Amino acid sequence: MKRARGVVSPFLLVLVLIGMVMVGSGWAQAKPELTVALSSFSTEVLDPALGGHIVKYYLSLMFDYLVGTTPDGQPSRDGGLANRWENSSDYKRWTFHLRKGVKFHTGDDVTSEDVKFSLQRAIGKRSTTGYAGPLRTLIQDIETPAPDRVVIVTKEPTLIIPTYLSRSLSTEGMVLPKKYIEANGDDVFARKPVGSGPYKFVEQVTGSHIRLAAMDSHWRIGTSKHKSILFRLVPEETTRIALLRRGEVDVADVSRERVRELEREGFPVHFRRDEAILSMWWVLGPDGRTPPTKDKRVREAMNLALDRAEIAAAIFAGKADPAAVPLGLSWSFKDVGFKVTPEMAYPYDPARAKKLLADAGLASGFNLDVYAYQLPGLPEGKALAEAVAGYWEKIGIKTRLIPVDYPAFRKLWVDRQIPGAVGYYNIANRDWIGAYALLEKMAYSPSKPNDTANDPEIDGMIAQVMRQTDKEKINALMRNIFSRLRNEHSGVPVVYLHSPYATSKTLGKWNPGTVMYDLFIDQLVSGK
Amino acid sequence: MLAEPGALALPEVAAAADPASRGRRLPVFSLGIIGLFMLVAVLAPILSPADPFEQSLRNRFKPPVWEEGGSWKFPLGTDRLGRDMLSRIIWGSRVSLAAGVLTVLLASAFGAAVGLAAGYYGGRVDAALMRMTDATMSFPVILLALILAVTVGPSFTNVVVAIAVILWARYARVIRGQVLTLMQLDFVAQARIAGAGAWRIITRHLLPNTLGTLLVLVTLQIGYVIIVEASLSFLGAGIPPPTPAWGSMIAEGRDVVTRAWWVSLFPGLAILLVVLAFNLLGDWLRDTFDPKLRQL
Amino acid sequence: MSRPVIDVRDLRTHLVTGWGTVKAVDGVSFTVAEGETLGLVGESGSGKSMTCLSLLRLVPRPAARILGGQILLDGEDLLAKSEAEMRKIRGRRIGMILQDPMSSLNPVFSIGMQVREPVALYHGLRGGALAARAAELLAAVRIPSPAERLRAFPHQLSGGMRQRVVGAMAIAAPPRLLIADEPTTSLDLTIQAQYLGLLEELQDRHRLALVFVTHNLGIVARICDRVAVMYAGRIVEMGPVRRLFTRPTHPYTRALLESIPRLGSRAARLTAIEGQPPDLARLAAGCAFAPRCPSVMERCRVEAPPETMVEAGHVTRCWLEGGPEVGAPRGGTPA
Amino acid sequence: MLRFIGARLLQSLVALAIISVVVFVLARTTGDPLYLILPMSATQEDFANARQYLGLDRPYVEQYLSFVGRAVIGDFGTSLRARRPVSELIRERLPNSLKLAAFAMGVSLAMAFPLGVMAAVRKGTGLDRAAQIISVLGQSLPTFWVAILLVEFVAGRLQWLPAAGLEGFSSYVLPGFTLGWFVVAGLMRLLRSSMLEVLDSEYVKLARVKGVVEHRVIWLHALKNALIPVVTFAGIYFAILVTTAIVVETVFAWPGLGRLAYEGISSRDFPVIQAVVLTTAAIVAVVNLCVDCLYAFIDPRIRYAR
Repeated sequence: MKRARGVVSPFLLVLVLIGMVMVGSGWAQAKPELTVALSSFSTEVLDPALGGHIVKYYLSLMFDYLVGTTPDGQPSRDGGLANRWENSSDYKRWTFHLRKGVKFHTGDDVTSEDVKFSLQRAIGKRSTTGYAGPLRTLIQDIETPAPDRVVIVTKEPTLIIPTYLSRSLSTEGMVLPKKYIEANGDDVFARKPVGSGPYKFVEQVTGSHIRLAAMDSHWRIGTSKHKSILFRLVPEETTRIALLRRGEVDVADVSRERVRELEREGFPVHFRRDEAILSMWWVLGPDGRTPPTKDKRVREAMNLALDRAEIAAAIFAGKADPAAVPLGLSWSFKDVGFKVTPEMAYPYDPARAKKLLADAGLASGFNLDVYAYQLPGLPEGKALAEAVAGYWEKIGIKTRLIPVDYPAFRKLWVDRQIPGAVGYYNIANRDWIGAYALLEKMAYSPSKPNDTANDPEIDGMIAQVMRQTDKEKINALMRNIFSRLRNEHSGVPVVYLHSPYATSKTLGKWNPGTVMYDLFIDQLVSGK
Repeated sequence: MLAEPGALALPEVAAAADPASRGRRLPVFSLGIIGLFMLVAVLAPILSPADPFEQSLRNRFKPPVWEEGGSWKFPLGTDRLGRDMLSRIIWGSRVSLAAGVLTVLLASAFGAAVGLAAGYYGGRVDAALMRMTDATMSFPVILLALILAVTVGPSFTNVVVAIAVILWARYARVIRGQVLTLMQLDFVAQARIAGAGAWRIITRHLLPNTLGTLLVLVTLQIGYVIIVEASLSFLGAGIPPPTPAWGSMIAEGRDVVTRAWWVSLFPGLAILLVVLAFNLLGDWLRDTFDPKLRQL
Repeated sequence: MSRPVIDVRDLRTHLVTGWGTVKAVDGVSFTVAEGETLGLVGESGSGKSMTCLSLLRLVPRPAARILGGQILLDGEDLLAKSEAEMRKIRGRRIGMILQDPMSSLNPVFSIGMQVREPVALYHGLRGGALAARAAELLAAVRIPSPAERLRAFPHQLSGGMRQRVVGAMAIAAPPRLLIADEPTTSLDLTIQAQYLGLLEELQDRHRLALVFVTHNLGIVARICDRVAVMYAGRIVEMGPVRRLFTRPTHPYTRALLESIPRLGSRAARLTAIEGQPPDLARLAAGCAFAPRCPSVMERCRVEAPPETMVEAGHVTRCWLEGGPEVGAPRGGTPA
Repeated sequence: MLRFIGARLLQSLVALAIISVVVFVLARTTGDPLYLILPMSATQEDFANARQYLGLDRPYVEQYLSFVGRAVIGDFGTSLRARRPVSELIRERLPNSLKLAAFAMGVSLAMAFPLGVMAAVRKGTGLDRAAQIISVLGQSLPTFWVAILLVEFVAGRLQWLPAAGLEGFSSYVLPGFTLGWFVVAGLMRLLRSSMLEVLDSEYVKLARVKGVVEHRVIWLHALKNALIPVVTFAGIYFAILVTTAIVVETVFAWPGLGRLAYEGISSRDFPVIQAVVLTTAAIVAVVNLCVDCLYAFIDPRIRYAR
């Protein structure tokens, strides 16, 4: 006489319900919206003046620049508001002729007053953009002789004004609506931005997504192929790839690790080749280099100890090429006519490295702190630090791996509290003016906190470039700076990184370009 | 991931012993596994076939020996930097067990002290200590570990401190509950009459009676600590590289879960076995020691 | 006498435990007529409670199983019934009162809910009628202001009051047979006496057959008509109360009677029964009482005594036949 | 009963006060937020301007008082990173966390209850063995591992369910299940043991003696008693769900409070860190209070004992 048969409880029904849902729902992704999944939104701000340079990839869709740029970084007359610009003979007055009939999303016309207002705001106290500093020192006055003409007067002759106000660098060149901002104030603008770009702002949920809607037509791209664009924050790579497979996402940044796997499945993968140089450096002490890396031979030995080809293949899945010149931003090499000769490339020669250390009196090696951290666009950060430390261990250097996160390292580096320790960064590649600006920060003693070279000779050359207006002389100076950096082994260049972006199989052609922090999504959606 | 928090003082439900689980035989399975891992941790230098830190990028992501392309040199395959998985798991047992045991001892010592004091003195002392306990219990452990990792940099001690700082609250509440019930019993009054001071009463009378509960809680929590460490490593705040610790090894292997499944599978199995063993041991201890503790 | 309400024949219920199979009920037979009260007496572990549970087929799953025999309720054999049919009998035709009033009532439900439940189940009443009937039941067990008590919770009532509520539920149908498993053990004496009086009143009003399980011979003497003495899962002696109290034939019965203190006779020390209650898992052959029996014989250890008729209605299970020659027991009613 | 709630509210406020001090200090130890906000080229003067603009140059005590003063009325100041009122960020993110936690709790209750009860009712059978295995597995697998395996296989390969995002009901399933998984383990084990005890009790025996049908005996008479310890733990588990969803939010790109806290910490955004920790602490306090009330509701002995 068995007990009462199984007892069916109400809760089991819920389980069945969940099961059913598991089967349903892989609905096709409507195409009018282009979805871009990224691993990090970084500052996630909407106001270009507040550290906007890192999020140019969506700001460039909402705002127009004074000077346009082609995807491979060259200035272009039909990419910016200024369709013509010329400079005075003494290189101190730069005149920009504005395009006619361009309107803000609010319907107001874009005039020279807006350009003046935007530039003054970009170099104002509240601004935290990339190059506000140099512009603040350079610009004397901004004149608006006509609604479609702006003249920028500089204290000293310079060539850099058009590039600094172009899309290739930071956001100082973005033109903002004077009337709208003065009427509503900065805070409202920071939450509901208005620009004159091809897409207008719809909504932002921090930590989740930013949605932009296409204007009917725009001088840059005509009528857009997609009614709206959605930038989604998806921190975990496995999830981004799953979204790509399910067709819920059209573009996703993926790690170099999984490119082969995705290509095998037929997903087109676009590369931003040499997007950044992974360069390591020794942190300077309060008054310059400290032993033992003060000795040039030790610096050379540490460079020779690394097998860059193996690192590129193992850590970066072959999606990287060995680098030779510390801080060597390769996109600027063409402009300045700098050629990387085969001898410059560091061979993998641990034997010679050990000999050099012995010559420097350090046969038994020395203690070295290597800081390990992840960075946006460099998920392999910690693995790289471990690998490099491993190579240095092999030539007798006793390395200590110190994991931190980047802000903590940067504070120690800038406050010079950890002399001799090693850090690294994937420095975004850029054109010669951008390269110059970067060198002016990381290889120029007077710019104190961020210097990594502390080399008087380089300081002299950089100072000259600032005041030079003869392009040929500038090129020669730049070439000498790079050669000097290489010969003095003033850093440890590791590799140039190629960043892969996987797209859905149905997506059209797209060149993510080689401009810092910008993905040229407008190319992808352009109706022209 | 966050498993069994301690019980509060609950009204007594008649504790009819559950004969099946009171079985006399020792939990051979769990004691065996724990013993095995203790042995492996102690004999790591001898057992480990290779140096867990030695890298060779050429041998990265080698599959286990039974897969094609695998070799006996790396029985369980290699990780992203070409380090031998088997050696790292063997050395990892030392780190993970140490983290688990240390954290739990630290937490139970501090928690028991607070619990005993709160239970014994009662009144304002009890209220103050309990408010502190409530505050700690509602402070998210993950955030605390992240903050510690960011301020002082992730390290073994940080992980132990961060988890212990949150865990002690659970011990405090359980021990306090026990002490409250013990206080009603006559033998505490007896001790007071005999002129024993607070310290003697607490250490000689109250503490021994709570040791049973402490032991149960400790075994149940060791597994839980190892799991939390794994989650912290996932967020970058766990035990830092290159130290081999199971949690961080799983976290490292997470991106290549299809291509190099063994990188996170084997440490995961190790964690599963150890946590399983400690949980089963904890259950058995609880059933033999104090069935009323069933609520744990 | 008309057909007995309950007629148990050779009932066997065994228990499978970690320490071997326990013959908790090893061939028990008895009958209880309408209005009659049978006392079930014996030390704990003698199988008294298991016998009662077997009657309701509520032996603890999965350890215990009823192996054989018959349980005839008004002629119908309960062992042949399906679980669904058995459920219709529990409470309606056989009522039961458990021992510990403190835990017999569900602490998280009101008294009202717990009393209304059986009434609704048996009589299909709803709403007002149901509430009224429940109140009547409480009144029947002489609980003051029943309507208000219905809203109370168990922990707000005294032990005695709670046992009355359990009693009320037990007679909700009213049943043919009422089993009272040591209902007064945990009550203090004054309440105990009232409760026994109440039981007798209910029995008379509803012509109940009553099985009263107890180890208190005083109670047996007071309210039982017949008594069955159980030892190690068997009835070792059964007969009219008066006869057993004056001329007990089985040594165990006599030992039980002698272990009751008598008023007025300070002479003899109380004779306790030596030895331990038998381990039901490892019963030796022969009579289970043999190891502790003062007049044990060789045969007792070898062969289990059959049930023999001492006199009409008085049976025993002992090789001494007509009772030992040792000095007759001292009569007199216990305190 | 009201006096009891009043006392509990007071206790929670004291606990929140303690937490506010702790988190204020802890947040500031994370370092200097300006290093993240100001670009590489910022000079000392830029740092001074920014510090003054953001009010970070005021003495700590003054900063704390203004923080707590405004926190009481729900204003947590402006996020240093997003330059938006923190309360707005919380209003955006908190509902997502609560919805996920509620769903996860629902899933775990829906699974833990039947399994837990049946494991007790059918003790020692296959079902009981299976329930125990699920329970221990639940507590032995790191959440992020379960999450990643689910995303990779269920969402990525099998494509049954969305991998991330917040659209319809189906996007709750995977994150909810991952988050709730360990709660199922805990609750089931607890429910099984408390059911085992209740099934041995006299009042369950009496119910059966009364002829009450079996499933009513189990799901009404027995279960309501077995709920008492479970309710207490459900409160604790819910609090854990809300406060430690970071891992699940990271993998499933779920814009919840945990993610906000993580972003806050990595960008040294003091107001956000303070706000998130206080909010989660407040949620935990409220949940515990509800649990105690529910507790009293279920067990009348408590209701009248106070």
